Amino acid sequence: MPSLPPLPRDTSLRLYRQMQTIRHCEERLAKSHQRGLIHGACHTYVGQEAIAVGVSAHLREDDVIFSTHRGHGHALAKGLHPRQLIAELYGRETGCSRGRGGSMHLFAPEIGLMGTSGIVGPCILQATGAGYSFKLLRTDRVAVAFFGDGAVNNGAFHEGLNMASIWKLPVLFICENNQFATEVPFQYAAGNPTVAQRGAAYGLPGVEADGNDVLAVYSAAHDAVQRARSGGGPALLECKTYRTRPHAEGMGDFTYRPREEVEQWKTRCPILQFRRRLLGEKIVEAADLDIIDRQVAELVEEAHEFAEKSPWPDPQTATRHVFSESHGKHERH
Amino acid sequence: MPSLPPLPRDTSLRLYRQMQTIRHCEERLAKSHQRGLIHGACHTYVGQEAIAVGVSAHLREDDVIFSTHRGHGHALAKGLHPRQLIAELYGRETGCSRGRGGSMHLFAPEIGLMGTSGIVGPCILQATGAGYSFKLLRTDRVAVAFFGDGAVNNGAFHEGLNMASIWKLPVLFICENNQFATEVPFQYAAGNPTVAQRGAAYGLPGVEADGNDVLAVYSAAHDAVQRARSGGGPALLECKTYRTRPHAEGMGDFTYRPREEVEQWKTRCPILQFRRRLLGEKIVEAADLDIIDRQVAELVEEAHEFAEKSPWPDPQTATRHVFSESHGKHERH
Amino acid sequence: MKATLEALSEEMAKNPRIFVLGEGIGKRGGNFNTTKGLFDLYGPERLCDTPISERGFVGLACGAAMTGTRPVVDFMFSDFLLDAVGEIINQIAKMQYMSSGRLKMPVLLRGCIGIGHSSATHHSGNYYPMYAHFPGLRVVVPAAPGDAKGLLKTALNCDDPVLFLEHKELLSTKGPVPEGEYCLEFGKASVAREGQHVTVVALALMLHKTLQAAAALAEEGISVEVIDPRTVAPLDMDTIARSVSKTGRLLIVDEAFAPCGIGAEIAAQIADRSFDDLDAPIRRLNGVQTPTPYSPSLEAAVVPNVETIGRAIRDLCEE
Amino acid sequence: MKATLEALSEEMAKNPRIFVLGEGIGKRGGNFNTTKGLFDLYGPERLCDTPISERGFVGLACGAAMTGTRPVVDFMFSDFLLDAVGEIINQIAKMQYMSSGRLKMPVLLRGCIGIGHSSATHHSGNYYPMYAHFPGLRVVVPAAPGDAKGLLKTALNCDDPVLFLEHKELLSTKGPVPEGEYCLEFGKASVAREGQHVTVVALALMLHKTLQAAAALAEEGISVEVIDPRTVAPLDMDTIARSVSKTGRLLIVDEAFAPCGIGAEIAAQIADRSFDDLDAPIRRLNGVQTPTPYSPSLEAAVVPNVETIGRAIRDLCEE
Ligand SMILES: Cc1ncc(C[n+]2csc(CCOP(=O)(O)OP(=O)(O)O)c2C)c(N)n1
Ligand SMILES: Cc1ncc(C[n+]2csc(CCOP(=O)(O)OP(=O)(O)O)c2C)c(N)n1
Ligand SMILES: [Mg+2]
Ligand SMILES: [Mg+2]
Repeated sequence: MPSLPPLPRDTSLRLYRQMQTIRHCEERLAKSHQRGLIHGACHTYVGQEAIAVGVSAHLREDDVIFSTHRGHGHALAKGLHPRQLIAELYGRETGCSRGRGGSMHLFAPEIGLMGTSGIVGPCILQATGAGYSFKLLRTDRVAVAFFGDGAVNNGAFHEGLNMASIWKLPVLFICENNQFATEVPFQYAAGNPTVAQRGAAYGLPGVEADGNDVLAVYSAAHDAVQRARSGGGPALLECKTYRTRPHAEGMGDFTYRPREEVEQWKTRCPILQFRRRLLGEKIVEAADLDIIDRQVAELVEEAHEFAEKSPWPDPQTATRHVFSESHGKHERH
Repeated sequence: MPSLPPLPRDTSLRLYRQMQTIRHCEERLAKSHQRGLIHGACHTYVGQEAIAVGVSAHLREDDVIFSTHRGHGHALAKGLHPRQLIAELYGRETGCSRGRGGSMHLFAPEIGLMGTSGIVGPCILQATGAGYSFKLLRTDRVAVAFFGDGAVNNGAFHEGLNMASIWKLPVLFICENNQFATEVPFQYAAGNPTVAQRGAAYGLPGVEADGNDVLAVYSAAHDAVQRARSGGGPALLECKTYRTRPHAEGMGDFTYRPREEVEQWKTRCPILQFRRRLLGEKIVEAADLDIIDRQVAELVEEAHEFAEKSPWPDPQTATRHVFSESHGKHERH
Repeated sequence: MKATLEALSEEMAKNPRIFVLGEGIGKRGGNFNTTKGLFDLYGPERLCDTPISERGFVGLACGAAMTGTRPVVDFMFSDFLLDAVGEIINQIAKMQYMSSGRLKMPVLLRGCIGIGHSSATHHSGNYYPMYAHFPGLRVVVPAAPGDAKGLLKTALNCDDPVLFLEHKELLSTKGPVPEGEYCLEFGKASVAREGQHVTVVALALMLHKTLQAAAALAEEGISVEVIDPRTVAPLDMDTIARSVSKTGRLLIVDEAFAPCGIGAEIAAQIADRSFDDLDAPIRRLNGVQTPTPYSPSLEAAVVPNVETIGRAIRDLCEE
Repeated sequence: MKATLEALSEEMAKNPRIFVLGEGIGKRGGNFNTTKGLFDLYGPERLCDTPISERGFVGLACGAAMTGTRPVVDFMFSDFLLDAVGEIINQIAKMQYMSSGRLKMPVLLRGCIGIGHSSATHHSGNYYPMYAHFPGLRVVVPAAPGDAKGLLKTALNCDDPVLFLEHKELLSTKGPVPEGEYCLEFGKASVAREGQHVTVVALALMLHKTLQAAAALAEEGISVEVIDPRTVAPLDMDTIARSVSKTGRLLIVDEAFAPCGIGAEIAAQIADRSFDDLDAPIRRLNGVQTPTPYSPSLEAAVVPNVETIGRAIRDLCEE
C-alpha cells in the first residue's frame, strides 16, 4: 500500500513519539477523570492514535484542522502541548481555551487547531469553509476535518463533501470509522457501511486505509494532502479502526460489544504494531524507543502537575469574548 | 425498458387524460397569474406531467404523496379536483387548503395528498416517516416523495434515504431532474450529477427513467411500488426531464438557458409524444383523444369559473387550526 | 427520571401507535435512562435507535404523525435539536394549520436542557423561550417528578406537538408521584409556595433554588409566593396575575437568557394587565448572556444561585 | 434595495476578502437583486452560487470566517435559514467565546423577512426575536434605505456575526441615502417622529405604518413619538427610556409574534428601569399568533395596519 519511499528514521521516531504522547495523555486523563479532576465529559482517543498522527505529519502549522468530541489526539498531533490540553480539561486558566471549553472545545488557532466540538457534524462544514478561504486567498494551505463514522449519516457530511467537490477546495475529510457511534454500530446505522465508496456520490476520490497502521495512514494522507495543496481538490479518507476504551470515561462498555472483541483489537494497538515493525525492520533499537517512552511519560506527568497547580479562571471574566473586543473600533458615525 | 405487458386501452387513456388535465390547469393558472387572480407564487409543472401521472397510476387512495413547490401536477394526479386546486390558488374558501395555503401548501389528506411545500427538502423526510408508520402499522400502504434535482444536494436527501434504507421502509423517492434549481444547473451544483447512482450510497436501488416518456415512468414506478408494497424496501427513481416554462410565473427564462434548448425540449413534450405513440400503435383514434382534450378543457374552464365565484375565507377564521380542536378533550385533571 | 419512564411505559402499553426514536434509546435505554427497559417490553420497531440524523428523524416523526402513528423523539441534549429547527418550526408546528385542521400532529419531542456539571456550551442550552415564541407548539418545562409524569401523560394524549424539556440536573430529583392515570393540564401553573410580600416565578432548576431562597427569607420575615408555570406555552398568566394582585411585586428567575425570554413575556403581560396592581418595578434574574463556560469557577458565575436569588428578592422588597 | 447593493459593492471593492454565498446570487444577481451586477465586477469565486444546502453553506461561512475571509451569506427568505440554526446558534455565535477571543467571526447573514403579497407561511417569517435571544449575534432590522446602507457598512466592517434582516415589502422603499462612507453604529435607535403624549416603538414595515397612524392622530391632537430601534441586538433601551420618561406611555408595534418577542423584551426593561415614569400599562400590538395564511382576506387579518395601530395608540392614551 505505501506509495512512498521508506520513511526516514527521524520521521518514524516522530510518529512513534506522537502516538505515545497521545496515549500517555489519554491514560493520564482517564485516571484524572476517576479522581474527579475533570469536570465534564472525557472521550479518549485510545486505539486511534495512528490516524491523527499519520495525517498531521503532512500538515504545516498554517494548515488547519477541525475536530470532534474525541479530539485530544488531533489537538496533540497538530502540536498542542500536553500542558495546555490537560489544564483545559482540569478547567484551568492555563488551558488552551482558558478553561472556557473543556475536552470538547479545544482551540489553538495559532497552531491551526480550529476547535474540537460537542456537536457531531459541523467540523465537516467548517473545514470546507477553511478550504474556501484558502482557495479565495490563493494560498496552498490545506484544511482537514476529522470525524467519526457517526457523522457520515448526518446531513453535514452530504452538504460539505458536495460543496468541497464542486468548488475543488483543498480539504481532507478523514473519517475515523471505529465502527460505533456511542453504542450504535455503523453497520446498523448506515445503508451502505463502506465510507470510502461514498466519495463517488460527490465526485471525489474515496480511499480506505487501515487506521491502526500509522504507515498506511501516513501514505494515504500524503497523496491526499499533496493533491489538495496543489489544487487537485478534496478527498475522503476512511480509516478503519476501533476505540479500545469506552465511548466516554465512566461509561460501560460491554453491553454492545463483547469483551473479547475489545481485547482482540488491543492486540492490534497501533503503537505496539508500529514498535514491532520498527524493531523488526531494524530501523531503531528497543532502547531508542524506551527512551522516548520515558521522555513522554515525564512530559505528561509534568503537564499533569502543571495543570493541577494552575489557577482557576477568574469568574469576573466569564462574559469576556462573547463579542469581539475590537467591535467598538469599527463602529463609526 | 418497459418490463410490463402492453397497457390496457383504458389505462392509456387515463394517463393521457391526467397529463392533459395537468397541462390545461397549468396553462389556465399561468393566464390567471397574469390577470392577478393568483396572489402568491405559482410554479407550473408544464413539461413534467409524465412523472406525476406515471407514478400515481400505481398508487391507491390510501397511499400518500409528499410534494414540493412545484406540486400542482402531483396533487391532480393523486386525485385532487381541478376546482380545489384552482380555488386554492385564487385564495378561496373552497380551495383544498381553505385558502390558508396557496400553491405551495396544497393539502388533501383524505386522498393521500399530504402537502406541497414552500421549503425544499422536508417532503423526503416526511415520506420516510409515513413509511415508518405504514411499517409499524403492518399495512401495505406506500409513501412517495416527489422532489427536484435541487433537493438532492440537501441534507434531507441524505438523512431520509439512509433511514428509509436501513429500516426497509415502503417509500419511493422520485427525483424529477429537470436540470435546474431555479437557474442553477444541477451539473454545476452536484459533484456527481447522476442522481440514480446515489442509491448505492444508501444501499438502495437507484433507477433512471426518461421523465418525458409516461410509459417509461409507469414501468419503472410499477416495479418500485410493488417492491415497496411487498416489504422489499425503498427505491430511488430519477426521472430526467425539463420544465418548459420559467421557474415561476412572471420570472424571466432565457438568461440561464438558451431559448433553443427550451424549444427543443418542447418538441419532446410528454403529452405530444404519448399522443403520437397511441396513434402510431393504433391503440386509439385521434377522435378519442380529441374528445378527451375537449372534456379536459371544459373541466378546467368550469373549475376556473367555480373558483372565481367562490367566497373568500372569513377573516375571523384566520387563527383556526393552529392547535388541534380536540385538544381540550385530552386534558384531564 | 423514574416518573416519566413509568408514564411512557404505561402509555406505550395502552397505545401500540406510540414509538420512540433517538440515539441509544433502544437496548441502551437512553443516555438519561429515559427508555430503560422499554426495549425488552416493546421491541426494536417501537424503540428505534437512529443514526446521528437529528434533522432527519425529526422530519420523519412529522411524516409519521401525519399518517397515524405517535412518535416520541428522544433527542438527549436539546442542543442537538437545533439542526432540526426547520422541521419543528416550519413543518411540525404548522402542519395542522396548513392542512386546515385535517391533519393532527401528535409528536412528542423530549430531551434535556440546562447548565451544570461543566457540560459546557454544546450540552447546556435552554431553548424554551425560542420554541414558546412560535405558534403551534406546546412547551413543557417540568420541575417536579409528579408534574413531569402528569404532563408527559397529557403530552402523549394530545394531538398537538409537544416539546418536553427536562433540566438535566433535576433528573434524579425525588418527590411524590401520583400512581396510575394522572394527567396534568397544560397551561396550569402551580403555586409551589404561598406568600404575601412578593411573587417569584421560577422554572425548572430555578424553582428549587428559589424555594430554598424563599425558605431562608421567611426567617427574615419576607414572605415569598413562588409560582412554577410548568408549561411556558401555554403560559398560565392568570395564576401569576392573581398572585401579583396580592403581593404587588414580581420577580422572574430563569436560567435561560433574558432577552426575549420567558421572563420578558411574563413581565410584559403583567406590565399590561396588572399595571395597577404593581407596587414596584418588575425584576428579572437570568442566566448571564454568554455561552456556557466549562470551568466550574466560570460556570458558577453564569447561573443564578440561592444567594443571588435571595438578594434579588430582598432588593425588590425594598423597592 | 439600491442602497444596500451600493454599500456591498463598495465594501467588496475595498476588501478582497469579502465573498457572497447564496442561491442565485451569482449571474442572476439574487432573488431580490441584492447582488445585481456584482458578478460581472467580482467574478464567480466572490459571488458563489450554492446548492440548496442552507445548513452547509452557513457552516462553510463559519469556517471561512475562522480562516481569514469575510463571508456574506445571502439566504433569500429567512425561513430557509432555519435549517442552519444549529450552525448559527451553536457555532457562529459561540466561536469567539469558545476560542477565548482568538478567533473573530466576521460573518454577515442577510435575507428577507415579513408578511405580504400572499407569500404564505414558508416565505414570511420574522425571526429576529429568536436570534436576539442568544448571546453572540448582532441582529439588524432596518426600515429605511439610508439606515440599511449605514448598518450594512458597519456589518461589513465589524468582527462579530451579523444577521441583517430586511422586510421584503420595504425593498423598494425610497428615501434619502447618504453618499459614500456612511456607517451607522449598532444599538442606536432613531427617533423617527417626535411627540409628547405616547411613545411607540416600531420596527421594519411597522415603522412606516406607525408613522402613518401617527400623522393621522396628530390631527386629533395626539402627539406620538415614534422610535425605530434599527438593531434588536444590541437594543438601544436608553433612547426608549428617555422617550418614556417624557411621555409616560409605551406601545410596541411589531409584526413578529408576541410571546418572548422584542416587544416583550422592551416592555420588561421599561417595567423595570422606568417603572416610576409610567402613567399607563405597557401595550403591545403584534402579528397574530398563527402561521401566515395565504389568502389576502386572511393575511390582512393577521398583521397590524394603520387603523389597528391608530386604535391601539388612542386606547393607550385614554388609559
Ligand atoms: C448532533 C449531535 N447528535 C448527537 C450527539 C451525541 N453524541 C456524542 S458522540 C456521539 C457518537 C459519535 O459517534 P462517531 O461519530 O462515530 O464518533 P466516535 O465517538 O465513535 O469517535 C453522539 C451520538 C452529538 N454530540 N451531536
Ligand atoms: C430550503 C429552501 N431553500 C431555498 C428555497 C428557494 N427555492 C424554491 S424552488 C428552488 C429551486 C428548486 O429546484 P429543484 O429542487 O430542482 O425543483 P424545480 O424547481 O426544478 O422543480 C429554490 C432554491 C426553498 N424553497 N427552500
Ligand atoms: Mg464511531
Ligand atoms: Mg430542478
